[in-house]
Amino acid sequence: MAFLEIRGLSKTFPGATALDGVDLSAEGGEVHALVGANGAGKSTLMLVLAGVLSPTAGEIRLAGVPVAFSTPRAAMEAGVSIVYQETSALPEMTVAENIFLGREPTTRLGLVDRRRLYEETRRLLDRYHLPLDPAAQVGRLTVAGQQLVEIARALSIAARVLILDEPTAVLSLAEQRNLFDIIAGLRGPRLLILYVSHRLEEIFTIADRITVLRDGRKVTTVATADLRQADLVRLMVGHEVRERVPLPAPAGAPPLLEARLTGNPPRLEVRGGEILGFAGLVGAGRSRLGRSLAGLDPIDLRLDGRPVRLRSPADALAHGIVYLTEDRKREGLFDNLSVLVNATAAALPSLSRFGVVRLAVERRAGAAILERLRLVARSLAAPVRELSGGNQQKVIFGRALLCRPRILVCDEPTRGVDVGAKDEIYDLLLELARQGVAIVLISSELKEVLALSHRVLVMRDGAAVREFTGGEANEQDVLLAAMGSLPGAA
Amino acid sequence: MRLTDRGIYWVLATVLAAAGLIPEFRSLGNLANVATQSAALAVLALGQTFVILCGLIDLSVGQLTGLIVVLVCDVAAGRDAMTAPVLLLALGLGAGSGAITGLLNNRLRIHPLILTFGTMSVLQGIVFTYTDRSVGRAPAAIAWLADGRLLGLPVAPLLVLLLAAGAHVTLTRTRFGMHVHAVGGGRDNARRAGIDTDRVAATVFVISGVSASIGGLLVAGRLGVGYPHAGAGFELDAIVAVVLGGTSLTGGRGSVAGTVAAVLLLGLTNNVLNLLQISSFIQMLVKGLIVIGAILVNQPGGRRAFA
Amino acid sequence: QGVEAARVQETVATARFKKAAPYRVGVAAGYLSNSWVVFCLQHIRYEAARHKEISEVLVTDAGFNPGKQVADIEDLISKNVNLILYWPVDEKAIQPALEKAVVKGIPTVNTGGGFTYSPGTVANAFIDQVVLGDMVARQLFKDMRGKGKIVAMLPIAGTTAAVDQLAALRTAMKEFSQIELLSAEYGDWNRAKAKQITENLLQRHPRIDGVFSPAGQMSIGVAEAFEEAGRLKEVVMSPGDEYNGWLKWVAKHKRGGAVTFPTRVGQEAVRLGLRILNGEPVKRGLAVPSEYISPASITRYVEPTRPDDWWASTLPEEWKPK
Amino acid sequence: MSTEAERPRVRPAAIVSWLNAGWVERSAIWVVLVALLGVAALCSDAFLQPSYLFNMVRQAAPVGVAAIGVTLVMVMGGVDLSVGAVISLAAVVAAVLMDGQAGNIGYALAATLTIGAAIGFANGVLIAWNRGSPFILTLGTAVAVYGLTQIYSGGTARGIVAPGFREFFNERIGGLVPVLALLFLAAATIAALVQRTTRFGRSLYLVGSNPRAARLAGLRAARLTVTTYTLSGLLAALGGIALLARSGVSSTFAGRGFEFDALAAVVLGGTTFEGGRGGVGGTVAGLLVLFVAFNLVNILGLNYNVQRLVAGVIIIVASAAYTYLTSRRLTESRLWPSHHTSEGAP
Ligand SMILES: Nc1ncnc2c1ncn2[C@@H]1O[C@H](COP(=O)(O)OP(=O)(O)OP(=O)(O)O)[C@@H](O)[C@H]1O
Ligand SMILES: Nc1ncnc2c1ncn2[C@@H]1O[C@H](COP(=O)(O)OP(=O)(O)OP(=O)(O)O)[C@@H](O)[C@H]1O
Ligand SMILES: [Mg+2]
Ligand SMILES: [Mg+2]
Repeated sequence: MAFLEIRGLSKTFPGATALDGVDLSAEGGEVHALVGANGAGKSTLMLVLAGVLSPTAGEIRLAGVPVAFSTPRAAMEAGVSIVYQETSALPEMTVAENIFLGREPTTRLGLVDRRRLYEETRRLLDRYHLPLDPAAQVGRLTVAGQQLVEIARALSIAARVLILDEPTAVLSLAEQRNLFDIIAGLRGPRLLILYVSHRLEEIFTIADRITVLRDGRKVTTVATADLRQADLVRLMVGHEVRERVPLPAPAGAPPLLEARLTGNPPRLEVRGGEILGFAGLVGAGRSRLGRSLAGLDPIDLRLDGRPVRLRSPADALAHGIVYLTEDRKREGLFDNLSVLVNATAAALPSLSRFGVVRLAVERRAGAAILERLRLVARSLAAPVRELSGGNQQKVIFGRALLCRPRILVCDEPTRGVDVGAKDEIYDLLLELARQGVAIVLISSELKEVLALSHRVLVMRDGAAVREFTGGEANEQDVLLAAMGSLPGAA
Repeated sequence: MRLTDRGIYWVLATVLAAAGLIPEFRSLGNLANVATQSAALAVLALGQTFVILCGLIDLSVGQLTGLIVVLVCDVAAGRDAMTAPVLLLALGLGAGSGAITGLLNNRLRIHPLILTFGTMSVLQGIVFTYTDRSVGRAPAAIAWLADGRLLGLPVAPLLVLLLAAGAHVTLTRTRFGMHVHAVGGGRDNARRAGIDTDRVAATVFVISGVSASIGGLLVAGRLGVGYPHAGAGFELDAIVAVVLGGTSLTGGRGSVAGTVAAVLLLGLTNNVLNLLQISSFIQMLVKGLIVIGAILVNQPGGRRAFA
Repeated sequence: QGVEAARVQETVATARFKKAAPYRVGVAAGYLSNSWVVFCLQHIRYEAARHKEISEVLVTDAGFNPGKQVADIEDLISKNVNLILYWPVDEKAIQPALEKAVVKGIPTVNTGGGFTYSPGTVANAFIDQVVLGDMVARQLFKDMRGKGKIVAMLPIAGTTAAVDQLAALRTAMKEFSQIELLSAEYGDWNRAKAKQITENLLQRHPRIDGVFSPAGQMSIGVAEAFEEAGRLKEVVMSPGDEYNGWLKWVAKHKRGGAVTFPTRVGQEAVRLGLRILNGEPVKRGLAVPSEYISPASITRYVEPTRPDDWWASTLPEEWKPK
Repeated sequence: MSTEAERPRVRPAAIVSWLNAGWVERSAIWVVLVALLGVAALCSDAFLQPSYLFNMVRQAAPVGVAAIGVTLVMVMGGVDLSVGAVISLAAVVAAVLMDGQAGNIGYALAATLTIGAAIGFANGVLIAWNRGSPFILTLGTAVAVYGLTQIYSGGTARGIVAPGFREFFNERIGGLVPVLALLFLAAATIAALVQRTTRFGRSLYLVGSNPRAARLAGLRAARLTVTTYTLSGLLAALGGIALLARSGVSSTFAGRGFEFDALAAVVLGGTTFEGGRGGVGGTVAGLLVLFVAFNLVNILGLNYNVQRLVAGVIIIVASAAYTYLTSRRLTESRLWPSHHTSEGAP
């Protein structure tokens, strides 16, 4: 009998069937990957396992025993721990408090033993090489930092099942690698690791078996060894994904956007029609740069050769600079508002006349862009929080496009997006570039940066360290530059 | 703790320093008066601190206080022998009422503001069905609790200090306290972390109810009679004190010390304005401005309503 | 009739309060946000200004909060006032605080609409609400020719005013067996609320012959509701008080009349207090009598160019509220 | 080679949302209102008389007009507790400026509205450029405004209403609908349209839902905050004028407590403190639920004290029924109080 046995599991939401009779069996000791397009039902399945959602029908057996977790606590006590796709750490509390929330060590008097709390946290973080300060307030960490807190928390629960729902989507290379090391170290006969990701290379690196979900149904379970990536893509999205054609760089037009940088090169320049990629490790300062281009932080800036001062994102938008945030939950989504309203939020000036929103025009514009991005939603009027993570990303990407940018700054544009839709987003970026838009592409998926960019700028510790042009960039050199050990780098 | 969280202490210190210029103010008797006068509000505000930290709100405590004042005085009717029974009655009633509010909160899933707006109205109805005029008399021991002295020190402020210390330790050093913060900081996430959010909420309402009991005893002792309107408006004053003290109305952030400081600030303001013989109409204006000033200095949270 | 005469007539020994001028007078107001009280306070100030032995008048406002009134009285004591005039939010609640004042030799005078017999209250300058209620009730019954169904509109539930007025009404009804009280409502001295309640009363009772409403402010709201329902003709309005808005109504409709609730009680309270400070013997209660003003003579009292929220008073022009 | 998975699966029509995305939730408070009215009609046939019902709307008008402003503020994620004080001040100021002369009406109303708007503007400025809690800040404003009212009026509500002023507002059109009731309904309708169709309305929801995201989307939250609070002050002043029209000069505290009636109506109507949801329609229904509740217990002839008790129970039950109707949206199993999940939002 399998270690984890799921039979006929279904979950319906009002208006949507997220899971439809899923069967799955997994063994102790394996890393079992779950893949599927956005909205396929992966997260829903994981949430049911973790006791957050209760299933509409079906049965779960753990080591042969039927279980039905009515609360996350019950699941935790049965040894199921989870890293949620969307961070669920409490921003007001410290790293240590978050990690041991609900399981705080106490003294004999029944008071929380703060010293032990911080010591144990320290020990945990050291053991797994997680670069976090136990006393830091979680709300002040970057998304990546918060994700690491979640991971630490999940690891601290002596688990029989460890669920990782897109743990790497917000991590950059060093953290990703560290996580894989951790996973390798954890592998053991009594632990099942369920791993959800859209990054197929990862899956081929660490997974033993793969279960493919489509439209809430299981398509198949296969051993990784028996499969090529292309086959997997076909299984997931039903067709093959084309290879990207590298772009010709635009001829020497004057830069559309210039900004002062610290380090080398000292200036950032992007021309119309050019895609400038940014690479770096977590905290290298790429996002901060992107945010200042969006008018969130002061920066020395020239547009069309003229200096401009941006005091707010509204200013930036007025100049045609559009910023796509990496932190979609905190500063991207209007959680309770509809998909359509989310998509058109930044483009209202062009969609209204005399202060009145032209509802029909708005609906047409929104629907067009979202269809193009293959959005899966039961309706444009559904609250955006009901959407799967990847589909939410498509909505905010759509929002940026609807602004008709002259300069588009994308921070992790494909975070959590499935291969099919990624493909579409790449096409859209290339098309925009062809139309003369200047694009700044910040991404932790190195492949993505390399495949799309005319030039790649590497950052480290808040400073630019090296620029690669055209075909000269390759994975190895960029990585070395990012980590600071390539000869010739500043 | 951030710098802005300490605003209330600066405001308090400023008002204290200014007050020190008034000769009458400096008498120890006057200071003891201020502390004693503020005791009931302080206790209610302590209870409300738990509720608000947990991201909830309890508007029913004022009328609950009124009910307890009326019942304590009427049942005791001035007899000292009744002290213990009415103490039990008060605490039982407060805890019971809090438990019911908690239960309704968890079951009905109504916004706590509306829920407790409703229970406030119900409690008011009960008070006035019971009596529409002052009844009974508080026993001497309860009057002593509210107004008396112990070793030359006023009892009520001592009680407040004790309760405040208890509340502080509970909120900062116990698991329950951490869970209150966690639930207030994000209840879905707290639930995902394995916290029984319903139980935390219910407990918090019980604490609020018990604080109304103690507040009611202090009011009963001070007024000496069961005045049915005795609790009116306490709920709002308590909320104002809590938020002025730096607790965010969305929950998850705040402190007991801030609440106590804010209660003192409010009490001092009244006292000082009275001592300065400012006309009560101008007093009203000044009080409003002080509240505005204090919240601007203190800035307990984001730009939200409940922050 | 009225409050027990014996207690009112009792003589107070004032020797222990005797003091040399100048005097500081403290006024512990239970509330100030009410036009009657504002006039009463002006009377106090006016009278104080006429006595050079009074150096200062200190006023505190408890804003309807008895706890605050207790605190206010303590504050006044610590400011060494020589006399405390007060009107209570709740008379029982502030007795202990008043007793503290009396123990310290500060005489206390209850000022306004009720007689208090208690160690904390040295003397009363008061308007007898029971007498007033009785006068209003009898005038109403007379105007109704002794029979019919009435409703009562009373102030805030539980206040002395509400309790005494209702008691007086009930007592008077004993002599009028054909008067039936349909309902007693509490309009909180609030014109809009009285109107809203009356709108519902009109739905509930197809026939209402009379309205017992001693407070003119609420009487206006009541009358308006009747008028809008087209039922003003069927009803007899009781006298209200000398609230100017009500006087205007009486003058216009030539009915209702008024039983006064004299604001000059404030002046009497100051005089009473000074007698105590002089060590003169005084009676425990100094009743300021209410008077009936018939609709015919209302024109002598009504001030058509003044606001509704105003009182017919004997204050000199320059002392009227600004 | 187009397969099923490749086809985009968005259904762009809004009709779908009407069928699908919870019209029950959206209209839940109206369902509750109708149910309550049904119960009320069983208790007293007054609730079947149009003239009585319109009377009730007129009673609700002063609070209601102010509640519209409070709704807009709360959709934006703020709150305005100063409206009761502004209502009181406005009623006094309007009467004083009229001074019994019909010729003064226009100027008096304009000046009153300006003062209301100015107080709202001050609130807005303080809130937009500070991070102080609007809840407490506007409560402070309320106390200060009451103080101003008292100082200005010396404690008596001075001023004399001009002839014709009250008659106009209380005139019943067609012998049935009071002008005041009509004005309230008109104001609510306009506000509902503004909220649904204008950029301003949309911005309220966006800023209320997620201020950080709204900023990134190019919205100017500070400006919006000032505008909205100003509007709320203006509407509160209008409420004060409505109160003056309904009941004449009464006291310097005529609007005391209205802020909580307004708040209760708004929250009952599905607008939350968290912002970004709800709307004016719900507020009107919520307000009427409250007024039906209070009038019902009153018309039943219940003892005053029992009235309070029963009204409290009705509020809880109505709100629970409402939450029950809307809770189909709850997805996480048996969460917390949902704090209303209705999507009045676009
Ligand atoms: N709370 C909800 N209410 C309604 N529908 C929901 C809710 N949560 C999820 N869904 C729907 O269930 C389906 C499955 O969502 P789920 O989050 O499991 O997808 P996923 O496979 O994790 O996608 P992604 O790769 O984008 O994270 C989606 O169509 C989504 O819209
Ligand atoms: N994991 C972390 N822990 C603590 N601080 C961090 C972390 N990540 C980033 N920071 C802080 O944020 C600053 C800027 O980070 P920023 O987000 O701009 O970098 P980034 O290159 O975009 O990284 P990311 O890949 O996380 O987006 C860093 O200088 C660092 O101080
Ligand atoms: Mg997912
Ligand atoms: Mg980044």
